[in-house]
Amino acid sequence: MFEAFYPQLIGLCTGSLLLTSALMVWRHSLLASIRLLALQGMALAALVAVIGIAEGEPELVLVSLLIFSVKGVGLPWVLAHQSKAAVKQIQESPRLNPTAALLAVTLLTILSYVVVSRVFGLGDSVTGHAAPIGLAMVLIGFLLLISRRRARSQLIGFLMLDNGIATLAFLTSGGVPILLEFAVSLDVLLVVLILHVFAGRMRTKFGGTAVDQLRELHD
Amino acid sequence: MNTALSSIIIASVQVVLFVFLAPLLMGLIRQVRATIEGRAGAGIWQPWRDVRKLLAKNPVRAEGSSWMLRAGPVALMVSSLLLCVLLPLVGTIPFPSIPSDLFVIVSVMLIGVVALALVGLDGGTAFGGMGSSRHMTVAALVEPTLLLSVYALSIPAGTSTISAIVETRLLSPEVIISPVSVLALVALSIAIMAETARLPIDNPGTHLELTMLHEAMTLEASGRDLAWLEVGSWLKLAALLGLVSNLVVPWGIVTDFSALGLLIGVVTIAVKVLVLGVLLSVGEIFLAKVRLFQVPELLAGSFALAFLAVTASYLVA
Amino acid sequence: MSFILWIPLVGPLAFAVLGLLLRGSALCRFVGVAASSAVLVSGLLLVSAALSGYVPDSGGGMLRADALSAYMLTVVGAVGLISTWGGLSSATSSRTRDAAGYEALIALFLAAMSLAVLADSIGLMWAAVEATTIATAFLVGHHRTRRSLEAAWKYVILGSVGVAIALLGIVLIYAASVGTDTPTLSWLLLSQSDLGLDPALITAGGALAVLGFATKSGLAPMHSWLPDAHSQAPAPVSGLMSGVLLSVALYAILRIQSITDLVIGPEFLRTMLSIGGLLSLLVAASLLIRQRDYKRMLAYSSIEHMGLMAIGVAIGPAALPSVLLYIFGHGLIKATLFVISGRILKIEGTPSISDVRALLVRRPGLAVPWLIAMAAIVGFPPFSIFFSEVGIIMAGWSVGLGGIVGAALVLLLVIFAAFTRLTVQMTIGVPSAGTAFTPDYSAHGPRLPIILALATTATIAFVAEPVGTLLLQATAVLGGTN
Amino acid sequence: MTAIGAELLLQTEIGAGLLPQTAIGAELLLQTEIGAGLLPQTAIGAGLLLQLGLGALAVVSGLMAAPSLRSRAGGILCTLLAVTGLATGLGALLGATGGLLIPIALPMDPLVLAPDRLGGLFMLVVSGVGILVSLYSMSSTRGADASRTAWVAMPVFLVGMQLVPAATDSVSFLLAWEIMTLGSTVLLLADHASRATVASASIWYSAMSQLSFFFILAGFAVLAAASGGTSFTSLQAVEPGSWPANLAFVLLLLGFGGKAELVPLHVWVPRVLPEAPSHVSAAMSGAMVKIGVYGGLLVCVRLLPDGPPWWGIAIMLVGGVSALYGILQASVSSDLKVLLAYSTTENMGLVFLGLGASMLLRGFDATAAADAALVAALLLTISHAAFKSTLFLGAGAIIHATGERNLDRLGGLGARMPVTAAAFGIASLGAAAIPITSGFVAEWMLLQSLIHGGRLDGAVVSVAASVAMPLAVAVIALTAGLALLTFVKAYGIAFLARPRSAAAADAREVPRLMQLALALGALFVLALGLLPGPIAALVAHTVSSNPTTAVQSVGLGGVSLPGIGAVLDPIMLVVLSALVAIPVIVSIIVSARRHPHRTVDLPWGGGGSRARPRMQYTATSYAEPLVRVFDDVLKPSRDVQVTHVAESRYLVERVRVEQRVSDIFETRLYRPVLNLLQRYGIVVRHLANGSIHRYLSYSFVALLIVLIVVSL
Repeated sequence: MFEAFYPQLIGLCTGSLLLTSALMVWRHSLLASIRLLALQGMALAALVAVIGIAEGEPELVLVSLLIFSVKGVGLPWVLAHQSKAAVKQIQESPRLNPTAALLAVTLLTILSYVVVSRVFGLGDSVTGHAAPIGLAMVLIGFLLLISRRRARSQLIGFLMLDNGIATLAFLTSGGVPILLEFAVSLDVLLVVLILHVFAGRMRTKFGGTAVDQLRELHD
Repeated sequence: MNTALSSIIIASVQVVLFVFLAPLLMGLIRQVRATIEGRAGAGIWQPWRDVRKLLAKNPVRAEGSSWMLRAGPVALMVSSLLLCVLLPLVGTIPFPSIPSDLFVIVSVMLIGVVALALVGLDGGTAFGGMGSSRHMTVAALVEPTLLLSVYALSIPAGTSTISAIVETRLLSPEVIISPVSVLALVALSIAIMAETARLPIDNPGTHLELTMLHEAMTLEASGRDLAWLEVGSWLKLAALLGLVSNLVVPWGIVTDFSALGLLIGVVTIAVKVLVLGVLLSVGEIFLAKVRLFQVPELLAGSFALAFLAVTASYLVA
Repeated sequence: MSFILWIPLVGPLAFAVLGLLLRGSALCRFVGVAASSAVLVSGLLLVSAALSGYVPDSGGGMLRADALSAYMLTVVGAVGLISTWGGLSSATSSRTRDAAGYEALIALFLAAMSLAVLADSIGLMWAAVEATTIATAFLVGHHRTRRSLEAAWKYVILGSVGVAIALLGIVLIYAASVGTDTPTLSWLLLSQSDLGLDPALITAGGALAVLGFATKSGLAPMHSWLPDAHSQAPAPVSGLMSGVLLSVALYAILRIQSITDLVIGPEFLRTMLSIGGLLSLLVAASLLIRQRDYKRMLAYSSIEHMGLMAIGVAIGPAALPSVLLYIFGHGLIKATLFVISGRILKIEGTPSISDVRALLVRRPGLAVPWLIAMAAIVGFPPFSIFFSEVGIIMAGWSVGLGGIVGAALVLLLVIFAAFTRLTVQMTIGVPSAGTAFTPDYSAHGPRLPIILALATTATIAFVAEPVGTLLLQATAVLGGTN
Repeated sequence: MTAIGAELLLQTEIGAGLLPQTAIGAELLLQTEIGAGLLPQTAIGAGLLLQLGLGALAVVSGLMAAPSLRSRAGGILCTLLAVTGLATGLGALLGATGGLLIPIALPMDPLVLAPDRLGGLFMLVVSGVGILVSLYSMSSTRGADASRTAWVAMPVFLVGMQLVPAATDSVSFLLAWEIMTLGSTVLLLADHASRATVASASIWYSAMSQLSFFFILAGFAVLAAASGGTSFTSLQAVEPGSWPANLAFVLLLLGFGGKAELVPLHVWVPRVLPEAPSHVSAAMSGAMVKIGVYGGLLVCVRLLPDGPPWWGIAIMLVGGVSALYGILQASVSSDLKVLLAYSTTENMGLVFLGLGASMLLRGFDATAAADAALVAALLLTISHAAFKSTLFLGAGAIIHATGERNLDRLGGLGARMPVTAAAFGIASLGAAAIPITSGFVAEWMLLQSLIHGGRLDGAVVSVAASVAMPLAVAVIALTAGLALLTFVKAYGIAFLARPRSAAAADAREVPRLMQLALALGALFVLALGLLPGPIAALVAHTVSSNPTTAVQSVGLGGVSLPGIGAVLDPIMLVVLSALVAIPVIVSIIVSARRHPHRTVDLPWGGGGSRARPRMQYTATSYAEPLVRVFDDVLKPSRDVQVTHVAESRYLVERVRVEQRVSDIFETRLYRPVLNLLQRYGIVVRHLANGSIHRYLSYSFVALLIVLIVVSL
């Protein structure tokens, strides 16, 4: 019963991961991006849960819960912690226009398909086929980092990148050892917190969170 | 007879002969020139009289001049005397431990050049320095020609010992008129003209300070200082003319020691030097002094000849 | 014996806690010194263990100290000691609220680096490296100025992204090991030759992991955070980052290399590291020519040295002893230089090279050690960097990387000339006319650590026993039989 | 720093295994001469160790001694250090063996210091200069020159120089080499607070030294890669003419040529030697430069003998161009120390010319001429060490006495500083290769070997040789001629005539110790010139496989070249000159008694009664004809400013003429490159423009490239 749905479930989860990623590139509103990030975190958690059930590993279900709480709820909440109204108004004016960005997204996705197919040989497994999505997310996250001007938007890019790695890890090898998974989550959480603090300081020092302003240190 | 002893005798004879001959040669050169130019001239013994006069005067030395003014003329004199000792003029029997190596001879001559230049500087006047500077410039530029012509001459003999070179020429006279030898001799002659401050490089008779080379350096010298400078320069000229004449016409030179041979040697070299002196004097009539800054061209030309001589001797012979 | 493994981890943390408890006391400024001493002592103990052939492990195999780890731990401790001791602030300024936090973070930083070199799991090591970023983020931003904030932001973003790439690589390596019977992330297991890892995965994983760790070790083109962070961090932190953090990342690269070499041979990483090394040298050379800031100058010098070390790593076992000695020499000297630069900055109030002039006449107490350390960093003997550079260049030709090494020499020459020019500008000459001055012979801080660092680097290369043996053993750990 | 844990190399210790890889170490060591020696001769080893110890002691004394005692203590210790080096070098030169092992933490061939005969010779030369310099500096240094730093650097410099020739493997060679460079760089900086030019000189020096070092390092690395070891014994295994050998040859030639001040790597010379304190210039030019020559010999004689003909031609070319260019620049220079500096380039050019000729001739089996050329090059090296250090010390004495090194402001020092004048004069004769000085013998031998090198038993050796030899003779001749002018100018303008400035008029003779050093130097110059035979015979042992056929000693101290049939006996020349001089001197004495000289203010003075010292010829005007003749090479820049009298344009109040001769290699070769680099340095700043997006892009692109590459 579950085996029949398994490929579809995997497809659904990875599909939504990719979709949220692309949407995040498209949408410029910070609030929308945060919501999409939360959605992505939940999709990731679902993916892990599905794999865990399929492989019959209760450990993975636990991990799925962890991911849900950190990536699906915790981190978005931290990002949106500032008053909703303020966040709502923040509009990205990206350095890359949306058309070019979306074009880049497709190119990066194709690239990750090529790379993963060469590296993994794709194989027959369902997860193997979905693996390129993880890499694509990494690359799209990177694209966001490069093209977004606001501190928080960059953070979102970073988180997406991280989600991508996690996706890839779960799709290719059923996740890394649990201890490492904890460590990674903790690290990510701390990084986000630190960046969040810095973003706060930035606002007080620079009067805004546009990363563009950080041009004082140069040669 | 013992080689060492015969070489000492020959050397002594050469020195005495040339000390006697050099002023005479100068007198002859000046007299010939005067005669051709239609002047009466001072007679061929005038240089002798000049020297005697200078030696009997109180030298006047400038305030602040150093010992160089005294030592320099002596050094020049000694270097010229050494030339007379070392060059095969009367005979080709060299000292055993100092063969008449041309490189050594050139260096000995350079001692005189340096001494003269320092004397010129020591006077502390503009003209002395000017003469010294020009003299050294010419000497520096002549050096390659000199050494390369030595090189060219040394090739047929396989050694740079001038006695051996002259003996080779005596044994096989065809060497003398080979193109290599002719080129080398022409180059050497130009070099010697420059070294001895003759026309067309320097005008020995000039009294216009701005064009002087040799004379400008001796302006501050007087009395016996001047005498040594003058005699030293004459000796150098005489000895070098003797060298050239022995290279062109080696016959008469003593190769095996004997009293008669020595006499013949003395007479032939005296004749050769004096004849060459007359030729020089006549030649100089037709020459004008070139501008100082055209001297390098002349010297470059002579250098080219010498260089051709050397390479030709490798590639032709 | 294996409890020693825990000292460098627990010790600093304990001192950090202690420091936080003693907040406001004059004692808390010694937390960093105490923490690094703990690391150094345990490092030396582990070295002696390694020399006697004993490889302690602990925590169910998570921690392990072979010769290489012990060596690196010693370097961490030594450089930490020089940086913290040399950077000891005066007792009055340490009573501020920040001070305790600062010292605690330094201790945390040291613990993280110790964990990175002691971990027997790539994953744990990765986490430790990432932890260094977290620990140093606030240290870089310690001054709370706009500039330090900017530097910290760049550092965290670029560093985390880089390390994330490394994680991607590690995931792939793990995926490769999942393909075999024993899914593992242990160095010890992965660097066994009969594992049958998938070459394609190892290639990709190794490449990504190296690329990621290259960010932390300051190799171009991932180096961009380095000049900013190094120039804005407090001097001891810069010294620590430049002296050991970069090397710890390089250590990670070395470990990764020992895995990939077994599976796919050395060529792939050799090419990659050579390119990275040369690019680093190029970047350092280019930006040193007209450098204006002496702390940035030191930062670019670190990029240069990491570049040369990367070339050494690319060369492989023949150059590894030199690289390891290099790590030590560079660490100590660069820490010294940063410590002195901190004092110059404090006393002169400007980081600009053109504003600091005639230092040798005005402040011989700072200029003389500065010049000696400069001579050491550009590779003059008897300092050990000389031997490392000679060793790397010689080895480079012998493995057929003559072209790379030759190009490196050209760039090194440019770097040397630029470096000399900048140093001369700062130190040599007389102050402009009219400025009265009296020569200042004060060192403006503890002299002993500087003397110790210089003396150690000057003599270590001549200590054939036991340093030579240790270097050989450490190389052997990496699969080199040289 | 010199207190490295060095240990005497005893046979037993090799066996006991001081090295990490005992077997390899011992094996390699056994192949070397030291190991093969039946009995461990440790005298040399003890000498080397003593040098290190004394060096360390001198460093400590430099650090600790009270300022008033520092120069004395440092000088004495440095003298002792140099004397030890002299003794060690002499021992090695006479064939003693033994050595010292430097322990090293890296797995390399063992670092062994064990001078062979050639190394011993150079250690001797370098330490000889070291003695002069140390004695001199004991009383010459004052102020910044006697600072703690300077007295720490001095022994370091000396030890470095003295140990380079002892190295038997490339790493210890490079080690000593760099110690030497470090010491000299620090010494150069001594006067940095008084002259702004010192800073730029030190930059040039460091950069050019590093360039040399890298060339040498690369050269050794190439050889080591080809042979599989870093010791000289294993480097010898490389086949000359193979491509690694060719590459290494070019690299090493450039590296050693740079240290030996050869064109075009000489640009540091005219900046550094004048700016360094004079005793340091003397040590650099007299001794350090010889290390460059030693390197050249090491490559051409020991490591890669029997190279292809083009090696010899390349060396000759570099040497010839250096000789000509160096002396040309020297002859037109008015700064005494710049003049001496460029003259060093000239002399080293001649040395390399000889070395190249010897390589070329050996390639054509003209062994006798080849040996003679090599011995001539060595003699020139030795004599250059003697006369050039004396000249630099003399220049230092002039600066000490007048504070001037511009010849145009000197004059009349001969009467005021007689000892300096005599020493400088003798050394100048040496530099101008006038008999009976050392320089003359060397040049004579070089010329002899060249003119006999074109033919072998009457047959032409080769077209290359028959073109190269005459050209070489011409180059030597022109060089000698210009050297003559240069040193007549240097000596004549500085010491003769009347002082051209108040400083020169007030000059006083320098202290005794400095006089002693100068006199010793002059004595060396004369001794080498008078006794070339024994010296040449000794020198021939270091480079020739069959020394007795190459050079023999005849008579009292004469030298003969049996292979090419040339003899020179300077003592006989002296005797002869004395004999011919006797009548002249007798007549002077007689004449002087009857006609004593009068001293007047101005006897003639060019016809003017108001001739002032300013109207004398200066060094600049002395060289003016030469500047004109070589206009195309020197490219002088002239600036004439005429100030007219206010009332009339036809009357001139003053004319100011400025003529500057710059180094064309610097202006045409180095400057453009440096300017380009500077411009690049500004443009390239955009790489780090502070934008985090740009920085992220670098990483992103790198990531994409890596992904693409791994999936290819």
